[in-house]
Amino acid sequence: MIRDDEFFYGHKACGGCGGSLAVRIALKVLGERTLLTLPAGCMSAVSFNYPQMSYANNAIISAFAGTGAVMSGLKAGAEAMGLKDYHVLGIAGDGGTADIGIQALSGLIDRNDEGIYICYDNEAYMNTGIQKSGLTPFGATTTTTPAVPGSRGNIKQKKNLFEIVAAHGIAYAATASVGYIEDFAAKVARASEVKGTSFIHVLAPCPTGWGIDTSETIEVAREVVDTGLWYLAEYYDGEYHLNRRPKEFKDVGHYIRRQGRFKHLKDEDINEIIRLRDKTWDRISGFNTAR
Amino acid sequence: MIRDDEFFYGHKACGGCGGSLAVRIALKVLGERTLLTLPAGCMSAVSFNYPQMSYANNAIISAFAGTGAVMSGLKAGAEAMGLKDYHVLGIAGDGGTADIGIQALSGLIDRNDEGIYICYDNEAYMNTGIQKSGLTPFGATTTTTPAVPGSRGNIKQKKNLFEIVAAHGIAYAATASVGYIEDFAAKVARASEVKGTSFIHVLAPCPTGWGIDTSETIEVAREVVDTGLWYLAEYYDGEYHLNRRPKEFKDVGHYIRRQGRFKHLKDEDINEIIRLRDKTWDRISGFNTAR
Amino acid sequence: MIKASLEKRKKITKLSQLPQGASCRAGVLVDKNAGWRNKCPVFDPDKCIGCHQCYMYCPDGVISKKGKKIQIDYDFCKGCGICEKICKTGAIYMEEER
Amino acid sequence: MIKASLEKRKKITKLSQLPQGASCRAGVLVDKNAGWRNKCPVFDPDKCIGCHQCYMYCPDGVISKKGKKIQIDYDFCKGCGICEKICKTGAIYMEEER
Amino acid sequence: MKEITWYGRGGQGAFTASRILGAAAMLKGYRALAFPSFGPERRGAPIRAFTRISGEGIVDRSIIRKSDYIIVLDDSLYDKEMLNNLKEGGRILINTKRDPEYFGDDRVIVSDISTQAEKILKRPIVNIGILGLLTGLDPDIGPDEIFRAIEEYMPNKIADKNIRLLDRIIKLNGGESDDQGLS
Amino acid sequence: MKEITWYGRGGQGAFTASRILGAAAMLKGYRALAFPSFGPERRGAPIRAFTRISGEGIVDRSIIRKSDYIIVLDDSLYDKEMLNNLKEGGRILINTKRDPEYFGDDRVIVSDISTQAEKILKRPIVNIGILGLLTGLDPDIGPDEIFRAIEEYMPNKIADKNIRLLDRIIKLNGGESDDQGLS
Amino acid sequence: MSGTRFISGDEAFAQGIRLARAQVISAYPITPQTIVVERLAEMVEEGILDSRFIHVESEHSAMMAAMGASAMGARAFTATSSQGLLYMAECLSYVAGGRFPIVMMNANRATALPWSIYGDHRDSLSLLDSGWIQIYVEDAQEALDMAIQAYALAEGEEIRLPVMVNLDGFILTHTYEPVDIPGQEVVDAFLAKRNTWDKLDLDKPVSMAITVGPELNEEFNILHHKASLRALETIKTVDDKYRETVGRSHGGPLRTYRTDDADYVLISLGSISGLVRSEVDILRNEGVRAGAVSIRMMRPFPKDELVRALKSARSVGVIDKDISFGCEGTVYTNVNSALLQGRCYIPAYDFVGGIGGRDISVKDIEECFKDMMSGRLQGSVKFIGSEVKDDQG
Amino acid sequence: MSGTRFISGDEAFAQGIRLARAQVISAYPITPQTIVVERLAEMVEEGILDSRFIHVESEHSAMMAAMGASAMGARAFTATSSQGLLYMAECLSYVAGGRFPIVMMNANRATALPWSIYGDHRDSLSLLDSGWIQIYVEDAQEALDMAIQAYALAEGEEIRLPVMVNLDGFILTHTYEPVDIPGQEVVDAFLAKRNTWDKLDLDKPVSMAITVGPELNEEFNILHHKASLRALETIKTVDDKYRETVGRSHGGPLRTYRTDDADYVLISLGSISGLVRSEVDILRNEGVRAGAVSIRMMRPFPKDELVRALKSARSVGVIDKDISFGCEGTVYTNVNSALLQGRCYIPAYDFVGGIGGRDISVKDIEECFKDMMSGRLQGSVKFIGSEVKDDQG
Ligand SMILES: Cc1ncc(C[n+]2csc(CCOP(=O)(O)OP(=O)(O)O)c2C)c(N)n1
Ligand SMILES: Cc1ncc(C[n+]2csc(CCOP(=O)(O)OP(=O)(O)O)c2C)c(N)n1
Ligand code: SF4
Ligand code: SF4
Ligand code: SF4
Ligand code: SF4
Ligand code: SF4
Ligand code: SF4
Ligand SMILES: [Mg+2]
Ligand SMILES: [Mg+2]
Repeated sequence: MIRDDEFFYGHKACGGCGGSLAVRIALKVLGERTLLTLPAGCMSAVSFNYPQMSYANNAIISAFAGTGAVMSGLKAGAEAMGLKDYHVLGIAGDGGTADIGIQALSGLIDRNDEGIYICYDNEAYMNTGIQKSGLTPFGATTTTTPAVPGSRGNIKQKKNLFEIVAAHGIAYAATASVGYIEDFAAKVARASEVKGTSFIHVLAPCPTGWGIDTSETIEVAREVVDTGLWYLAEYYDGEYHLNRRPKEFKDVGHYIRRQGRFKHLKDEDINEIIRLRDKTWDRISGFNTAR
Repeated sequence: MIRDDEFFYGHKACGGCGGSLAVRIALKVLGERTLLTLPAGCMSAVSFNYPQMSYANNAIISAFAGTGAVMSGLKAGAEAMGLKDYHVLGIAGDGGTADIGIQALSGLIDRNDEGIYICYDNEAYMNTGIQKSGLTPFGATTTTTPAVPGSRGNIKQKKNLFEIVAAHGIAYAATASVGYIEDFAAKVARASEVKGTSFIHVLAPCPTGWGIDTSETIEVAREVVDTGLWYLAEYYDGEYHLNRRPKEFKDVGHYIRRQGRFKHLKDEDINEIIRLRDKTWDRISGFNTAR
Repeated sequence: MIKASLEKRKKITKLSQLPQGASCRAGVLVDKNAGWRNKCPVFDPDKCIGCHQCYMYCPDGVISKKGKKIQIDYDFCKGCGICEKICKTGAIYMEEER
Repeated sequence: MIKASLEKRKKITKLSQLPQGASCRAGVLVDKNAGWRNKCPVFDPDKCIGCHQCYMYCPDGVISKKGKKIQIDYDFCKGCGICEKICKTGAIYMEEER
Repeated sequence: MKEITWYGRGGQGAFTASRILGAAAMLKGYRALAFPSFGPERRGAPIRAFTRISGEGIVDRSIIRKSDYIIVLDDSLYDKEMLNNLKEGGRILINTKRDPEYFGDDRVIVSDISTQAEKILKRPIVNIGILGLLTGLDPDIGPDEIFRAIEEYMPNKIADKNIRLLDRIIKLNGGESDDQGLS
Repeated sequence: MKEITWYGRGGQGAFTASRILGAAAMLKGYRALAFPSFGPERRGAPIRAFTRISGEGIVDRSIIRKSDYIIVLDDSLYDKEMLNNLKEGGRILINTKRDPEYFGDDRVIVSDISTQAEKILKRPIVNIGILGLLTGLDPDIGPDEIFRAIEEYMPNKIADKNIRLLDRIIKLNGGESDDQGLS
Repeated sequence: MSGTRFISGDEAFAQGIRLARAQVISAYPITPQTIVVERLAEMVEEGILDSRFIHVESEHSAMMAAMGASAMGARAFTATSSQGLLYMAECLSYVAGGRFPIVMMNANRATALPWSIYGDHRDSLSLLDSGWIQIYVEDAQEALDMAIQAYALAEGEEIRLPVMVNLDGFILTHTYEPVDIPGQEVVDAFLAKRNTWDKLDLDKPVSMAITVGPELNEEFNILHHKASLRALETIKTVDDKYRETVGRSHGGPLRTYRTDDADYVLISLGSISGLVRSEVDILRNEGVRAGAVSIRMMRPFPKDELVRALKSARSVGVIDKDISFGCEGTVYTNVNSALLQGRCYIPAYDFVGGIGGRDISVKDIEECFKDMMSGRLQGSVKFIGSEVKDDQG
Repeated sequence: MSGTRFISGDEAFAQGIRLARAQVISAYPITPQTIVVERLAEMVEEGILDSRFIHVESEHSAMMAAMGASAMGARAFTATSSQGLLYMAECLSYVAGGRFPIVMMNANRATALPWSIYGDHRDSLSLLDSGWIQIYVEDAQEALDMAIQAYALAEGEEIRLPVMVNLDGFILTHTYEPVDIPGQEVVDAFLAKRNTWDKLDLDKPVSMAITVGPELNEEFNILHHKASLRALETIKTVDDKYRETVGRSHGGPLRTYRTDDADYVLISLGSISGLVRSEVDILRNEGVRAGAVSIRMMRPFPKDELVRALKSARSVGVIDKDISFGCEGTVYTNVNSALLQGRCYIPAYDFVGGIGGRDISVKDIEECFKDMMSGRLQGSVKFIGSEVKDDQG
């Protein structure tokens, strides 16, 4: 399923960047006949700097708000040109997807144009220096939700992007984490087989923005799943499917305390995070168990 | 609950306009201390023509894509000015909400800024002359999905706006129809009591765009509920509640055939509409029964 | 009762009569919705039971409560015919305009 | 195997050397990611069991399969240390750069 | 230059008629323009439309102020002021059940098109029918080209009936028309 | 006009140090500018920063081409080319464990700041420490203002430690410093 | 459908786009553009036009979808107006810098606030710097012809830039008039299928919409600027070919009328130009050496040609359906700059009018000429057609 | 926090906004604007600034939220740059026409394509027609002061227009320098709380952002235009009061330098102006009568004042960090138009440079003067600072 080719190479992402791993793997699954569009964000900023071009497949940067629309355009254009056997792929960050890009994403899904949209979620606007996005989690300090003494950083919860997308009645949607890369790769493969639009929301830690060592990306990306703070699920045929239903959650405190962005949090804040997690798991308890 | 005042009067909407009924009733529930914003669309186009101003309360037109953002601004501004005891209200059409306005709507809900957003759904861009929107139903002819011989008009289904909004974890959301005006009024009242953002999606037939007589608006708005093509529901405390679970649906064919926009449909198309309806009712079968 | 109301349209002859900015006092009407009607709702108070359903459903809000009955503001009624259909007792019926 | 590859950076002296429009051949590298590393992954083939987990998880894709083992492209390795942590057999370890 | 202004309500087809008239003029070899009173049209709301016809190129695209003919599709829209907007020798044509005397000006020509329309179209749509008054009045505007314009620019279903209606109006108003070859 | 160029990697604090230096110059009564090599900074990626100091207003805001001092926070970033970017009499200051001979040019001044930083800060962050080389070298750049600048422009927690580190470097390099009143 | 038809400007444009065989159409409704899109939707639905119609959710998306299609090598079309044009402003400079040869019809309409759906030129003129080629047409026939010519221009190897064709809102978009619709074969002979190497290519992968740092960014923009300038000539060669194949011609960037010996020249854009020329005739009959220039192309701006046309004038005026607040009409600014550069030192007056759909009458135009002749104007900017007294000093 | 601090332009601006007591802040991140927003978020979080910070989802929403707040009578602030400015273009004309006195900081940055995060003036200059007042500052101190003055100007009863203050991206936004931060009391004495009758009012309800048809639409725009023009004087009275209360002054719409008897005057905007003035000094020492004009206000455009400053010059040049493709730099176009209107018939040259962040060096400026003096230029537009040969003819 995964090709030896490297389509994303020599880019200028920070060392240990989770987003770049997601991009690299997605392209290794989809292969060279992939028409990729990305909006502004780390994954385009690090890879299109003339004359250094890190994508080995066809790729075009979209205006920040336009990913979904460019995908439709690529698809229509490819059809007009009579192309066969290719993938239209959009890859955008959390900000580019859940905030400014949601209009175009919603339109894309509504049209059900064939294409795969992957949101790599590093939980803030990283390329511009760690500002809060709609997917920044509760308690994280960012430059626009700074944790000054007595405050908790961001007091909003993550927008429920996966279910918002699913509510559109999309052909296929999934959540994933770069910590479980085979799972992610499998979901990309599944998405590519769907007729119509598909969507994958993959959590991708950012050492720079999260305040972890560059070597910790994968550990943290696993821990967020193992603690139940992120769930792995799919949506297809109009139904939700949970991929993992941990019997026991790993220690949330450990996950939180290792990250610089959470270092101001007190025990009660961590308890609040646990409470919110449990509420989520209550809600998704109705999900089917996945294939 | 409903005041005698008329806050929406002398406007230039077509005779029998369902949207104007929704607006009128919403304001009669919320009263004079309502700060209203509306984007471009029939309900602003017919009521702000200098020097003829049909709103008797405070009202401001938003840029088409900006309703949710203006609401946040009004709220923040009102707070800054130290105001107390008022409502922030946004009223937008289906196009202005589900298509171009969804970014700002999503942001509003994400911030959970206190305010009531009402989408009056006449199922197309009416002010510009009946173009397809994301909420145009399957089979409707519009000027951009014209039913030419052999075609069925719009082949897409309505975007599932209510559930998309609910998936945001909004404080309160509801569907309604101008055909059941007390139900709608009660929902507006409930929305106004909520802390945070609330949303009401009210179906509002448009005689001009739907090809019905101006006197038929209410009948049709009831029929769409009674046939099960539109359901009345609420979402609060993280759960869905169905307001009406008809034992038996009224005849879909009658509803369809009376409308000019559907007159090209064949029996098999109507069967398809029934199939889609049944699928929806399957999906929402899990909703709670409402208070 | 708060309601937009008719005023005489002012002829604008000097710039200073215009607002700076694009704002204007709310609820100012200068035109009747005249000439919109083909048909005109006629009210028969004898048949009216005061249920006020017509009042609720008139999109233009031109039916107001008058004690237990109602009255229609013909300056702004568009003759849509909704009230006729809503009224269960036949207390409103549509007639050719003029 | 398809992969962006290093070329000599061309000195642009004439406008005609530039593309019209903002497009460019894909997969052209002119700079190594040099100077990014504090620490450098060192590979010990003897300990390697060829599970290729390091290959899967390297964000920069600089670990390639070489038969049952692997090899690292030091021109583009950033020294993040993920491979060291991923390798269960200790076949990769980080050393101070230089 | 002939200038015609139409008065109707949103939905009554005044603009359509202004175009049919323009197309007919074109078929007769004239230059012509037809345009609505710009702005959104609301069902029921009063609207205007315009037709300008000339032997030469028409450069004036502004709204017609003084008309050769003012055509009123519904007498409730008639306003005495309209008389002031007629050119010398101009006429106002009104669809009405009333007598000409009611309007008290001999520049006003009346006809009950509605009744005929109800009979032939089964709907009180008079926009095309009323052209029958014009053909009798103006030598430049002949029935043949109007028939052709209707055929070419209206959907078949309504075209046929409107041709019959128009023919009927022409006859009723003493005009001569032979639509054998066309209807 | 004194012009200083800093070389570091994203995350090593070169830009912070360039600002501390500028602030110190300001405190001493000079005009000063400090700015990064513009563009997004990626962790690990080589970056530059600049400080310009002058007795008068500074109008030149462009990138420094010829420097009085080039400060290199990590010897792996050193490149011989840098020597060509020195003004007459200019110096390159490098944090390194290597001997001066290794660099083979007596304009290069070396010091192992990392080892001291590890001791005092528990992290190999040398951006402030390396300023200790400068104070000994340049009469215009005195330790007192740098200490004050650190106190005023860095968060307390790191300020104290960096002052200690800086003091240490100054002493080690034979400079005289008394941070009693400050640390 | 060919031969002479009585249709509106919007419809004429749609016919042009059909004949140009646009392969991808993405547009969002806005008055007074809607009809062009509706007609195209119908043609696609009816199978008359082999094209993909993308129902987008906004103008920003409309332009981004068009760009995606264009990046694949397809011929793309979109249309908008006013707020819609401004809503896609970001995409305009984007698409131009990327050299995507998209054609867009803009129905000129005033920009809010206050809201107005009526025509003036503020929408397109306020985005003159976006890097697009901007063309203004005078009637429905020119609209149709330029829809077709626009692609020839846009896709020209030496140009490769998007083209915006502007139609006065309502006055052109909604006015019906006789239009000759050429046959498909004729148009095919004029305009071949788009054929470009500059596209995403599965065989030779490309990175598009790239970043260029300070080292070379200016140079990319120089190339863009030079390509734009070349359109001043190319529009003529394109028109020549059109005349040869289709049999109709509209000329180059300017349409001059009796300027050769004119003392007073009035400059205008779009649909009002016909009226200006007829006033010129009237004045000529009265012995006044009047002349008119209609600017067909605002970008690139035909400075030299303009100076040549005005060289012998004693004064010039500009009818600007536009105002750059706190300055003057934008056409006027551009004209003045050209005059100064051309060492054509004559008084120039700005007649700002038609704002928000205000009618410009023959009398207004007559007045403009009188003002130019008398030199009686206070200041160089005058609002025309307003009967409201300025009582504010 | 007051006294002299070593801070960046972005930070200085944030300090100004704090001192101006902005009540509602809504902004969306974009390089190189981010820091101003981050600092303000921090101040709000720390309780130093009593303001509501709205985390918006885009620039379009940022401006619409600011408008909502302004419509309530609150003092609103936003900041953006480049693509962000273009993305809110629709809202710019909207807010200006509505006469909402919002202040916005724009970090000048090149506009895509190609992408660039570096500074030039294409973003703000391409939206010159939006109806906003546009100010350009030269250093961090002026940034802080103008943040405060901008509100006095914007909210002035006779103006009531939004003001955009432009800082050169990176060169000002990210450069640290000594800035004097006045005390709050001093600023309070200069700038009172916003107090307006033009707002949504629960006691006297208002309809805002209305539609005006062709009958009166032009007149609303005339009022807007006239209000804008008044800012040419008001900026001076505001500055006078600032000098009296705060003790610092920056002058009016223009900053002239040794122009009185200058033969050669170079015009510029923003941060490069200091370097231009220093070159003027050098040339003066060499006996060349050089002069400089820094335009502080591009809208309204100080035509008369400009002409006065250039009256005696033999030639003028404009450094344009901007190019209107297919024409010339926009500042140049405006300057030329002013010259022609002022009957100031001198040669003017356009030096387009700094595009996409290209450095403009002293040598480049020296070169500009030489070109002006020699008259050796071919054509009036020259790209400066490019070492890539134009081999295309
Ligand atoms: C219209 C517009 N607004 C703002 C920006 C600035 N911008 C570029 S990248 C970016 C952050 C992207 O965040 P996200 O989508 O989460 O991706 P990440 O950088 O985290 O990978 C922003 C705000 C832009 N390029 N365009
Ligand atoms: C940015 C922008 N694009 C397009 C328009 C044109 N426009 C005005 S109202 C309207 C239709 C609105 O449709 P909807 O929101 O469904 O409301 P309705 O008219 O049906 O009441 C459109 C497309 C606009 N005003 N602004
Ligand atoms: S900032 Fe974060 S997401 Fe961006 S390149 Fe660096 S590690 Fe990756
Ligand atoms: S078009 Fe429809 S929605 Fe609009 S005013 Fe008329 S009836 Fe109401
Ligand atoms: S609906 Fe009929 S009975 Fe009821 S109040 Fe109205 S008129 Fe009276
Ligand atoms: S006819 Fe329509 S508008 Fe008139 S009173 Fe009845 S419901 Fe109201
Ligand atoms: S992870 Fe370790 S054992 Fe597995 S392939 Fe890599 S080096 Fe070998
Ligand atoms: S250190 Fe990081 S970049 Fe280098 S090989 Fe290991 S995982 Fe890849
Ligand atoms: Mg992100
Ligand atoms: Mg609608």
